[in-house]
Amino acid sequence: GQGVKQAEAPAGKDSKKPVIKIGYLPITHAAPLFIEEELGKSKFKQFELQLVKFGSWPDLMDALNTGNIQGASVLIELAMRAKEQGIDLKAVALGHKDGNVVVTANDIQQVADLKGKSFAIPHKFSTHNVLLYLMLKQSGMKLSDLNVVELPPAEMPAALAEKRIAGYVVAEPFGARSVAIQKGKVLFQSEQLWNDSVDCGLVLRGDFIRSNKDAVAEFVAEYVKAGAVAERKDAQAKQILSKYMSVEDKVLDLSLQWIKYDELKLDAGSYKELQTYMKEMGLIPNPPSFEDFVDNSFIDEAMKR
Amino acid sequence: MSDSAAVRVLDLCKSFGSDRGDSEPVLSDISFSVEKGELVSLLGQSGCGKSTLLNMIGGFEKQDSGQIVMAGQPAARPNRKCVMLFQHYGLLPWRTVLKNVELGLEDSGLDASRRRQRARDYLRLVGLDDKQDHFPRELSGGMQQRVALARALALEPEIILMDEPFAALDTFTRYYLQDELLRIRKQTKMTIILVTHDIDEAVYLSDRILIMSANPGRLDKEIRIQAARPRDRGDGEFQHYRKQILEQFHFDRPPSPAEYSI
Amino acid sequence: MSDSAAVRVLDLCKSFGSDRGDSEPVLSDISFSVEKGELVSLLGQSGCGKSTLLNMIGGFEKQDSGQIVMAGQPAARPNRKCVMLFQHYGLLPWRTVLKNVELGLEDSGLDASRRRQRARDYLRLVGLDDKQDHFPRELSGGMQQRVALARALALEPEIILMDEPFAALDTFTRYYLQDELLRIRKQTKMTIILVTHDIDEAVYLSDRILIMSANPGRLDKEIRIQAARPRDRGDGEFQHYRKQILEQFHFDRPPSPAEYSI
Amino acid sequence: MIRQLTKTSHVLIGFVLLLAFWQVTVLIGGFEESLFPPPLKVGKAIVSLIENGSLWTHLQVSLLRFGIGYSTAVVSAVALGLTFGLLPRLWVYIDPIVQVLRPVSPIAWSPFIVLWFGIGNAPAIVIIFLAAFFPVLLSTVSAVRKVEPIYLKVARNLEMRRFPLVAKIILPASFPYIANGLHIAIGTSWIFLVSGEMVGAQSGLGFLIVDARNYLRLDLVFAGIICIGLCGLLLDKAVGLLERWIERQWGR
Amino acid sequence: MIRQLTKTSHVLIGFVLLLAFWQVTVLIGGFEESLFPPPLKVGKAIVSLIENGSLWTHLQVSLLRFGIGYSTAVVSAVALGLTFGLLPRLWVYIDPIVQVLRPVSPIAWSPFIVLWFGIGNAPAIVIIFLAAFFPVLLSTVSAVRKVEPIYLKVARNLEMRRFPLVAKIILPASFPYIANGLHIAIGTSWIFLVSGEMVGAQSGLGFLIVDARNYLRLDLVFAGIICIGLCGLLLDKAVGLLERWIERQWGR
Ligand SMILES: Nc1ncnc2c1ncn2[C@@H]1O[C@H](COP(=O)(O)OP(=O)(O)OP(=O)(O)O)[C@@H](O)[C@H]1O
Ligand SMILES: Nc1ncnc2c1ncn2[C@@H]1O[C@H](COP(=O)(O)OP(=O)(O)OP(=O)(O)O)[C@@H](O)[C@H]1O
Ligand SMILES: [Mg+2]
Ligand SMILES: [Mg+2]
Repeated sequence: GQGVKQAEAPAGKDSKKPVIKIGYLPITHAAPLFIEEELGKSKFKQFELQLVKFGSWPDLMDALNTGNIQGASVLIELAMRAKEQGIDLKAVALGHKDGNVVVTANDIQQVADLKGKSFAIPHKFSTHNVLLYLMLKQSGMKLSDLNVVELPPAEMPAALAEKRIAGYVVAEPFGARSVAIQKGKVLFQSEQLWNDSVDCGLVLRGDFIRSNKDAVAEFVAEYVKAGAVAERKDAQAKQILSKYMSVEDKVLDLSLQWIKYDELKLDAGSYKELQTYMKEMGLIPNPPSFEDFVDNSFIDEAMKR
Repeated sequence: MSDSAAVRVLDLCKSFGSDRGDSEPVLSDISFSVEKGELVSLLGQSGCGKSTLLNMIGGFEKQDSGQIVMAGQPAARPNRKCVMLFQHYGLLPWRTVLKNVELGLEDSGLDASRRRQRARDYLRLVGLDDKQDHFPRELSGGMQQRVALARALALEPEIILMDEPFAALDTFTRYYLQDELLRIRKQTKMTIILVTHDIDEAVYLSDRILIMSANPGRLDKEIRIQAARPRDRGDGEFQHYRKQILEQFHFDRPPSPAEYSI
Repeated sequence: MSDSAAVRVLDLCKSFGSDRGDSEPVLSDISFSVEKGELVSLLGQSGCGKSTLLNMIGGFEKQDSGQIVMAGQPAARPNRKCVMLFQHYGLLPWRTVLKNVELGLEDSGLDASRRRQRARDYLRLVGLDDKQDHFPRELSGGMQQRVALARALALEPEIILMDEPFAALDTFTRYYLQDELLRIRKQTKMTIILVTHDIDEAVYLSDRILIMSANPGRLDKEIRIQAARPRDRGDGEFQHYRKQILEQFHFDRPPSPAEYSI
Repeated sequence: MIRQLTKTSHVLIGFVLLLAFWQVTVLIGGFEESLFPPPLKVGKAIVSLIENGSLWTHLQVSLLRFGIGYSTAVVSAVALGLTFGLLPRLWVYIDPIVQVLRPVSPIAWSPFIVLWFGIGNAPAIVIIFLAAFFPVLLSTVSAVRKVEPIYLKVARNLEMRRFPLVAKIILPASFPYIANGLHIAIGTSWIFLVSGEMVGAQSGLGFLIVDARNYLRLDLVFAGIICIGLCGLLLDKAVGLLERWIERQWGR
Repeated sequence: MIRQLTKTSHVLIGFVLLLAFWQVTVLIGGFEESLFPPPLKVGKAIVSLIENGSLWTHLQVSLLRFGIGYSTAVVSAVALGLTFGLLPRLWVYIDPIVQVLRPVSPIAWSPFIVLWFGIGNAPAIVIIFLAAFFPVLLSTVSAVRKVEPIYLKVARNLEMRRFPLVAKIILPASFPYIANGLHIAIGTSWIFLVSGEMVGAQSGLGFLIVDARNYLRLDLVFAGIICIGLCGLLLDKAVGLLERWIERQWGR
């Protein structure tokens, strides 16, 4: 460790490489970030990467909105909301595809069984909320038919095990956790409810993008490469992931089964679909337009290489 | 050894452990007895063990050796027959005067109205029936001491123990309360043991004065005051007793200031 | 109207606002003067305004009307020429005895070693040079009062005001300290104004006694004590003054207990 | 009357100063409005909260939760405190446990609180309970030990039995210290309202703040802060009044 | 010596009781091990934290942050408290502001704390500062007012000037109450360590707990709770010792 740092310091001084601070939560959905840092550390030419771990989405958003970090792997809906509130953010890539599961207590057989029960989501502005909405809609129910509570993801498995809630939908590995200890089961995979669903995205601050185009280009390129590594889900990927997340192997394996890391580009179609849902649910009356919010130039460039 | 003794103290010894772990004798071989209806003063300098002795008689403190016999029975723990009056009165500040006097009667099987009546009677005896709904802090020191006295009297005890009852009062109030005490005593025929460091007070009030000296505390001398009552602090007989006691104290110790142990 | 007066008090009035908003007169039309080197006692019952009067002389309280003149100049605020000794001594518990005595000398331009020397000298005067490194709480009440006296004396003031300086001490200590006060006064030729409610103390110590009565506080009578020193509390002349003062108090008020305002 | 008026004017001037300081900070700092809303915007947010009635709802819920958590904490802590204060032999074993549990933030407990008490009202109440319980317990135990020995002597002299001793002597004699503990506890437990209402609650002032933060409506966060501050102040004053009322009953 | 031994034995017995209670709860409640870890598992977690050295690192970081936040809070709050205590005319305007700010949880402030102080060490220090500042300020102000008038009279009699008055009379005379405030503050601010280290910190005991919670490693959460509890206890004792040391210097 130390030798590397010493070798790195003078180089950093000479070229004044910009530091990209990226906020994340320790969830399986941020795997490309972990791999990018782990494999690329000290090899990046245009920038230095610094990952900053947060304990909850609101804490992460505070840091992102105030410019204390340059970007984050964050719920895309939350970033849209910030954008709508006037924070200059751009989504440059996705974190993953699929891999959100609706977990319920073992005695829940169908969606109708949830009626009148408590159901947990991590955040109002989340794909999970949308997934819940879609699930209910498909079964002809409304959000008001059950008691939706926002709960820190870490609290969900315990709440389910003690039957305080009938189910939850949340990022991984929290869903896999309940399944692994047999306190819950998968009622739906996200793709059953919403094909090509959009969830966590890699978001950067607009001012940073504008003044550090080269750095961002390299960063996104490396990110896409890292996604490919993650998608292999081999021993190396798992070893890196467990270093950043330290969960039991069983849980990690299970959650990796459900996730895809290949196509990390946020395409206009999916985004439009998301916009529609957000409007339907009344979460964001005027979602930012695709052009305003999504900057696919870097990822397009990276995929060309 | 007559049965008329209200309190008999026999070879009492007491020491307190000091900070350094060794124990210092505070009282050594104290013996005396008090007849029924007698008013006896314990007179001595600060720190000679007067309060300790009185606390032991009251049962608040255990002796190391020796015996205390009350009305023929060995005394062990505080009881209602022998009531202590404290220097700072020990009134409960959260109760009115009347409620303070009633305190001792509340678990005695008396019904509420008779209890109240009895408390009022004793308040009248000490001349405070018009203050029954005041709280202690609204009264002067002298009045508070009278309430404490009424509370003790309401228990109709056989013996009252008083620890420097008038020391915190000004001279004029003190004189008045001393007369009050004598008047009430005449009515109730109580046995009283009184601790004081005031020679005048001891001579004015007592049937008998027990003079204590310190390190360790012991009884030095007993003086029976035979002056007729009411006594006059200015007359020759009074001054004679006064002088006798003062000499007793000077007799014990050289006049060097360092030895005054103040 | 001679210039030899250390303190001259002229038509002093003072009232305190009560809880109900109206103001009650506490002192009315007090006039007297104290000569240089004289020891004057203010004698009166509790609540007659003795402390208030002393506080006004010391400059701690403002008068409503009237004048206080000290050494020819109107007095306004507390100053080092006129030092107050408080009943509870006012020693700083976080300083040693020596440091307490030094307190008044610290900003007076004296260097550290001379300051220390002077503090030690006055501690020796009160007989406490061996206790200089003790903290106040390690001393008995009598010793603490002597430290406070040493602190006051170290300022070499012209006047010392004392508010019931010996009231909290036991009789024996009180007697001893009264003698000490007279001895020190002889050495230093201080002017002393002393508040007390103890008739014996006033007669034993004073050149002159000012008797105060209450509601509102006023000066009733002035008694010059001409008995030779050292005085004997037991002798006839002493008892004569005693009686005279007692009568003064009985004269004022009927003997009914309710009127004693205790 | 006049005293009351001057006091109010002091309070008003204080707040005007605060508002001025706030506005100046916003202006000088050049902060983004959505990140650091100026007073006017917050004022509008408060008005809108009052108008749509949600402030009142949240307030009611919070006060209810707080009332339950605080009062159960007070009752149980005073009862246990009296017991432990009277049984010092037992307390020596309990004391170290309490000392170690006390400095742990209720937030740290939240996974276990969810496990044992579920979500919604219960965790909020439990967290408020925890925050109030320890200060009251500790101050009651030490209050019992500080009861003037002279009162206990009087009681022994009257041959009082255990129960009247506690009811007539120990409780009123230790009341001022206990009240002090109650006072401290109301402050600390009100502070934890926000934490308590983060665990699955869907209403309450704490939820209002958390929710507004999720919505990135920092003006509403500020509005919630102001409400919590004012309510905390009022609660504190209310406990103070209650305290003084009891003391007046007991003639102090 | 013997007293020290019996005291230690009380502490030990207390903890054994606690462990027994904990184990019994796990057994009777039939809780899933991963949701409510039994003592043995937590013990192993603590050992592993010690062995890989991370406990020590987290502890150091937390103590450093706490030290900076607490000590700056104490210094500034005592200085301001002395000032306001001596200038009651000023305090009447400040008092209402303080009273409204005090009951607000530092968590509620966190969006603004991040805005002004960024992430990492600073917000943790600021939150600890806030948690310690108000109790110390309030207790200092009231301590200055409780200084026995007799000491002030002595000072006036000696014609003492402002500065020596504060240094020689007011500070030592009000010290016992200030110390009491310091004591309360160390407890409350330590409690907020967890909240403080939630805002983007990458190390520290609070981070350890939050992080372990997100990993669903509740045995580590428990380990963190135990460390925080023990450290809080030790800090409290340390302040107590310091307090007694100062008091001994001042002969009480
Ligand atoms: N609980 C105690 N522990 C240790 N020493 C004690 C205790 N109580 C009293 N003493 C010591 O015993 C001696 C006698 O104390 P006591 O209070 O009986 O004296 P006293 O004659 O009543 O004095 P005073 O006139 O000042 O009240 C003193 O030296 C005192 O220091
Ligand atoms: N600050 C004050 N505010 C209101 N009333 C006061 C104040 N100080 C004293 N008094 C009243 O003034 C009267 C005289 O008080 P003062 O303390 O001077 O009496 P005193 O003669 O010194 O009594 P004692 O012998 O008890 O010390 C009392 O009735 C008292 O209640
Ligand atoms: Mg005594
Ligand atoms: Mg007075």
